[in-house]
Amino acid sequence: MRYNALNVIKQALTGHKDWTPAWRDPAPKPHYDFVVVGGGGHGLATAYYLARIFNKSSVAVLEKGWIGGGNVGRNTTIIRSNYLLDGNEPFYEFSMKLWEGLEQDFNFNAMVSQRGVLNLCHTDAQRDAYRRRGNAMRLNGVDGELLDTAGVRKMAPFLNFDSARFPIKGGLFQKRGGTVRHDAVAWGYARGADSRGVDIIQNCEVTGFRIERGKCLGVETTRGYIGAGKVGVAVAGSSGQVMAKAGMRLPIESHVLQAFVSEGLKPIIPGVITYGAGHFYVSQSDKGGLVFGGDIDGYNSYAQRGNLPVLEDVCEGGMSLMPMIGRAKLLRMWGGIMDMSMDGSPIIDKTGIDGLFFNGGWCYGGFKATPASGWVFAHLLATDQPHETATAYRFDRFRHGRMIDEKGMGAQPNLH
Amino acid sequence: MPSLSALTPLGAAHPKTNQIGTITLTEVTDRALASLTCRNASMPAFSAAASSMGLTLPQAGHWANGKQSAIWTGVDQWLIDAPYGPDLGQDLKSVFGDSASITEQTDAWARFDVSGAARVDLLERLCPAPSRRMTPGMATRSTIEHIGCLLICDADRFRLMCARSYAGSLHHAIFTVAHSLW
Amino acid sequence: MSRVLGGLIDRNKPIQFQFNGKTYGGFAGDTLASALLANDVRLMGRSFKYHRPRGPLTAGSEEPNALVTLGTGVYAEPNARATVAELYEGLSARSQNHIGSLSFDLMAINDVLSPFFAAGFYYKTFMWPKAFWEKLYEPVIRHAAGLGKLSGLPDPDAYEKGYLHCDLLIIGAGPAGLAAALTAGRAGADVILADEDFELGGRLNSETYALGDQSGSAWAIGVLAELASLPNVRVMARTTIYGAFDHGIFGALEQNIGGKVRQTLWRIYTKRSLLCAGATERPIAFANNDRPGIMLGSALRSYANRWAALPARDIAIFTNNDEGHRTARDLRALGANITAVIDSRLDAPKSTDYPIHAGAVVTDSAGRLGLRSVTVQLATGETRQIAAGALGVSGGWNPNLHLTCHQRGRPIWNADLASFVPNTAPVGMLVAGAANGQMTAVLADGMDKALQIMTDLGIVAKAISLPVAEETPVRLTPLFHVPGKGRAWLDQQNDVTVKDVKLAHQEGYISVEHLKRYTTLGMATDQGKTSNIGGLAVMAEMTGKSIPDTGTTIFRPPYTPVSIAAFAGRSAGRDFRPTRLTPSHHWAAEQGAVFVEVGMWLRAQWFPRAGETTWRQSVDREVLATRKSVGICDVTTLGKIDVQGRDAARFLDRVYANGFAKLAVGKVRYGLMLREDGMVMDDGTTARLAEDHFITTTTTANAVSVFRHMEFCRQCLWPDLDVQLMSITESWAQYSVAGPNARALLQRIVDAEHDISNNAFPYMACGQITVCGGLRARLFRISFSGELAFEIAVPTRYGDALMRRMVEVGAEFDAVVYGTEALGVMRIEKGHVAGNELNGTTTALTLGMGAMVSKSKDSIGAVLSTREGMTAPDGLALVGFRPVNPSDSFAAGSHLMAKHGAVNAANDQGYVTSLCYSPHLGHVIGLGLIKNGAARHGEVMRAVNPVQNTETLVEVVSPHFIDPKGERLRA
Amino acid sequence: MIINHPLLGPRDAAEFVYLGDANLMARPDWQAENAADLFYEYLYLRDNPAGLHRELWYHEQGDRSWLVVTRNTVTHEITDVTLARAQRQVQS
Repeated sequence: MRYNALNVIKQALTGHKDWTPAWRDPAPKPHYDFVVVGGGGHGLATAYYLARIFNKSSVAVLEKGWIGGGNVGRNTTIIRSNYLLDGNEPFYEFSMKLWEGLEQDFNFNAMVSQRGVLNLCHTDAQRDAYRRRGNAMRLNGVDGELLDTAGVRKMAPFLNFDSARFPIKGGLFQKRGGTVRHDAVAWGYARGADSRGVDIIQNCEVTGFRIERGKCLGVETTRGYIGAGKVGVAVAGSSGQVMAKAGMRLPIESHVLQAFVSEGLKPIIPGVITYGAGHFYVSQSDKGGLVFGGDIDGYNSYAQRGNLPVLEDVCEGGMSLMPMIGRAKLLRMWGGIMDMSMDGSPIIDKTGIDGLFFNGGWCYGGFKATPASGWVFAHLLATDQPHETATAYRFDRFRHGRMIDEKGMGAQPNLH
Repeated sequence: MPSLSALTPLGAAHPKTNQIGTITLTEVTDRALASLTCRNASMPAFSAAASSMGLTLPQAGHWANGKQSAIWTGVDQWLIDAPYGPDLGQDLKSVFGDSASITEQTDAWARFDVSGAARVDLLERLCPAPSRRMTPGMATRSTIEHIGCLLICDADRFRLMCARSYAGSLHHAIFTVAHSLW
Repeated sequence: MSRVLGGLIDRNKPIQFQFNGKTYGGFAGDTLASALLANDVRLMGRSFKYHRPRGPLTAGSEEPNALVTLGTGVYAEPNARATVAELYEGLSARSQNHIGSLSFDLMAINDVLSPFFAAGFYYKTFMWPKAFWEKLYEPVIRHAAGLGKLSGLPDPDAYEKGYLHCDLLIIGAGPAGLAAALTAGRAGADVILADEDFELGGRLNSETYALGDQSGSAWAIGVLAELASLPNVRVMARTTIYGAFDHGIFGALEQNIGGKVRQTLWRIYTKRSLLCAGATERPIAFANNDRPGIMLGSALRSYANRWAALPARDIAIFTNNDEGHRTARDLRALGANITAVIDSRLDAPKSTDYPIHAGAVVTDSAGRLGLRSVTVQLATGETRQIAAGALGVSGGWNPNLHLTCHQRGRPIWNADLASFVPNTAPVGMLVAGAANGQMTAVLADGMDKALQIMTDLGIVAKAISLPVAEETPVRLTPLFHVPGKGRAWLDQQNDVTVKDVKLAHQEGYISVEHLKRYTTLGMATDQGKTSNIGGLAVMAEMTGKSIPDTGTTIFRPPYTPVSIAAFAGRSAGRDFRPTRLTPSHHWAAEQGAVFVEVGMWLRAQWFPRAGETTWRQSVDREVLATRKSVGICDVTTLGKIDVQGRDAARFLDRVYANGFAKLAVGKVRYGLMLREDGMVMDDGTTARLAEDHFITTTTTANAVSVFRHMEFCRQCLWPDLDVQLMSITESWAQYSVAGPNARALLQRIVDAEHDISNNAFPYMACGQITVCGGLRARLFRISFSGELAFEIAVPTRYGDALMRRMVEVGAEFDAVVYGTEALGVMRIEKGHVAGNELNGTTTALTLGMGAMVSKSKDSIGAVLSTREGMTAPDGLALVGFRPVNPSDSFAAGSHLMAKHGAVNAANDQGYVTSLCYSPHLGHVIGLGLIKNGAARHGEVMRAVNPVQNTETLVEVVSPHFIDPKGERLRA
Repeated sequence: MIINHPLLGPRDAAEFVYLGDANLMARPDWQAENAADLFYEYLYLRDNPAGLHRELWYHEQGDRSWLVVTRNTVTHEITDVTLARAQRQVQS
């Protein structure tokens, strides 16, 4: 049944009897033209666009647990396209444009909310860097505004302007940035893909790749062998683990990123705000919780939980920037596993193995990329050619010295 | 004698003392410091030189008292603490010669001594080091409000040392917490 | 007043407090909730979605309903649980989440419209027309969001952090925790006993059963007195252990009463821990089970026994186990009229004191703002209305195993208790008593676990004598909800009903995580402490699987919500990070210098003089005076590293791209340090004081990371090299003295025996000298400004005096002191790169120093700097820019476009890294990076700055704007 | 986390700075014929195991030792800590 106001009203009056499962629970078939490994946001989006844009009818998504259980299910929900480098900015803007029409496209309200993303700067050098970035955005046709202190004060008068250790000198504002209800993204893509014939198979872990003479023929799973014309892996967080089954070492480390949410509060913070002199960013959800985070813990981890130093560091930043949140209480904290790549940018590429494709290395920026990542990966799988916005996301860029290093931190994943 | 006058780490002509409740907080400026590191494969000569000047070199996590005391700061490395003199580094170099790398550090550090019955209650609210379990002769690095410190346990006091440029912030941190105890 | 006899409140200490503006009386020892109930106030809040009237469900920290805003103005704390808010004189609380009064909430219309607000309704609508989401739908939704309200003003209170170390942390001071603490305490172990409550004893304070010949609470008092006498035991009341982190580290939050600090956040380092957190009773869902007055049976006992408060005279009990009967006995003893005990079990115990309905269930309730009666379906199928102002519901106990899950431990199902019990716990943690599903002999369990831990730690411990407890084993027939037509609440705060779970199942949200996320079950401020199991049970019914096969929910920190300010402690506001002061800081402050934050440092940015109204006037004057005569600048913040050892030169040869082995003693050389990926990491000068002694300088920003990197090289790559490193940044006050009269000025400072003439002390010389009558000093003839310049260093304590002396003797030369702005102007004029150019994406080649990367030796970064992407002929290269029209300005961060053609990313040629007004040249100048830059000198380009809507014609020039041949600095 | 420093005993991991896989100590020979490939693999490719991981930590707020810590990346359990310098010297 289509989701719209009329049906919601009709069902409300008749006891909600006719709603059907948002996606089926099919048994795996012996063979698909396309097997997408990973039922997270990126995998589900890939399957959705394979069906929706490239008209592929034989597509399966294999998920080892429950769909949307990876980073799409635990993140701070921010979307933005305020990147600096040519290799990145067109891609993230492509993603932003897809967000802007996504809900109508897949018929699921994911609460895309463009309340703005404000990055604060605290030194002249930082302001120069933001100007360079803002200009790069504008040259790519993306909205961006450079604010001075007065402009920031007007937008967020509750920030600490009067007794700050690192005074606010201005900010880079992207009005079209904002937040999205993260779980709904996974569910919306799943429902949209399912309705176009994609088999979404949960509790089906890929245990190996069947590779013969340099070609990937299919995947071994906990539910048996599944043959595939092409296999696309989109399991960020576990990329190293999964690709190791195909004998690959990656320019990626897995790290833990923590995120935090407060109790529900009446709305007080308008959009997304990031602190430029500490590790803190925050937005307020439609339920009223302050959703905030900071830096990764900094050590390799698959434990899906972090430790106190980062939590305290984040709250110190928060209390330094907006001391009005002191009496708000932290309700829940969690950790997600990040594919931290060697230059802070993702990889969407063929592998050295025929028929095996890879999508990963999203660092902690994968959520905002979900629609574009799915689209361009579907493009690569369907056409064997990289999408025009993703031509730089190649494995060999490290070999050839063409890194896409937004922060200039070099080959140390925990610094990106 | 140079014709210039010195300032304390807190920026005054004379060291500062604060009495807060039972806590006494004292800025100490009459000591000279130098780091002393044994060079590769030079331990015999290095030890002999140390003995010749009556210097006891303690194990990791400790310091040894004396006219010139030594605080363990790293592998084969100690911070030597002596009465103030113009160039402790040079004095040590003349004893240790090629067996050691020596760096004059007198003005690299600020030192605050904390004494009084509540000193452990204070330190528990300042730094992660197990101050309640420390006994005289123990010394460790720790952090206080993001400031790297040396924490040295003496019979009736703790000595807290930090890089000199942080002196004001460290003093502020100790002073504020001490006040909150009363 | 529904205050009865007894209890642990102190009737000698009456307290006045306010709720919603009305004044009430209570006693010391009350919570806000107990005092309100004792004043016959049952209605304390509204639910999140449907704005249903609510009173307390519990008497503890698991409370979903009775949330209030505590305090007023800047002191207002939203979402405080009335059930744990310790009453104090003058406490003022307000209810939350209503429009109009608490008893007449306009938003309660949502309750009438509830069919439209079923689980996930918002995912299915509000999509058309598209623009309406942001203009209409979302603002309406956001308007309804949240419960309490922040004041919007800075939190005025102080918070602090502290650190404790112990052998054993015992979490929970109930019977098991007290027995364990006494056992370990007597054995001499360092013990911390922490409990969230202000009155220690746990359930002992709420129950009437005896321990030996005394009441439970009296026994607790005795044990606590002994613990207080043990110097090795620290008892911490009002202290919540909110999280179990790696390797035995626990987070604790202590509420301070009456001190200068509102809360203390403790980090506790433990060798072992023992979780004695007890258990939480769970409700049974039935239609309209959320009315004020309906609460857990154990909560009713707490209010009655501990706080001497009865929420009503007529009280009914609904139970699936024997606990309900205990409740009935306790309340009756205090004078309550037990109108019925409704026991779902056919074999319910019997009593002559009050009616018992065996095999019966409660199917509905009535009462607009508080419970009036319940509808009971008897075993016969017949229904009956029973009057009750309160209903005690006992659905069984859930062990408080939360902390065992904080490191992803998954509990297992215990069929006897019909609940989850701990399976694995964090390393070093044991669980005792009810938290472990052990509902009887909890004292012995606490003692035994403590003994086990002592043995483990090698501490000799003895058994303690324990009182005999009257207790009975659990007898329970699982019942999680009563089937029926009405809405039966599972998660009361978030308004998740049995129907919502059924709808989630119908729509395929079956995995427990999907269930939670789709319905918001367990996502409220209580994190599902009383609701998760009920939700799982309903889902299990729908799927036909057992509860454990349906799923488990695990818990994440914090155990209960912790204020954000507590996590920050004192590191907030201006004290967010420490401040480093330079040796000349006090002098500069006296001069009225404007300071700027540079990392942790405060540096003088410029020194305004009388009559100067803009910063540019000050900076221009400082630059011009320096270039004309002499200027002084505090450069102490640059990192300085003492590099000593027999292999120091070889070491530097490998760390820097260019060579140092052949640097003569008494000479300085500029060094370029690369990362292993070939990008420039840092730059600075290195002086050779002796064959085996160098001093290396780093940029201010990279001082720490370069030292770390050099230690990595020393310890991890080349431990065979004899080299020792020591930071000497803080040991020396270092000043740059620059300008044609620099030498003349210094000659008035440097002691006469040191010849610093151009011949004796040429460009790039260095030496150890004395100044001002014998003070040891170091002198380096290096220049960042392009002028004849020196850097002079003296022991830091003399830095202030040296600055004053130089200013004094410099007067005859009209010497100025300049700040970081003038420093920046002069380095741009000279074409020296700095932080803006060393941005981590530039190579030696980019910066015009490709030739410095030696190919004849091993050095970090040399190999990978030759990759094709980093050596392409059209790569970015450093150039200078000047405006074609000298009166034009442009901005750092502008991008460069060819003179003609579209302004877009495809035509982007590079960007401006640094920019300043050059008073020397009389116009703005810039440095920047453009493609194939070296070949483009003379080209006119557009510096575009769309974010500020400017576009300026600039000419590409050499980055060296003054003295390109370097004659001045050699003068 | 707690790192049991071989000289100083248990220390809060917050005193340390993390670098990464201990294989970063095995810097390739700059004169090898395929030095470019060796350095690429050395600097960029990782085993990234879910399980035991030998990794480098620097005791920045301590004795400035670089340590090789063997830690399980799934449980965070630390099973071995040695001075990097000592380990290098044993190997060479």
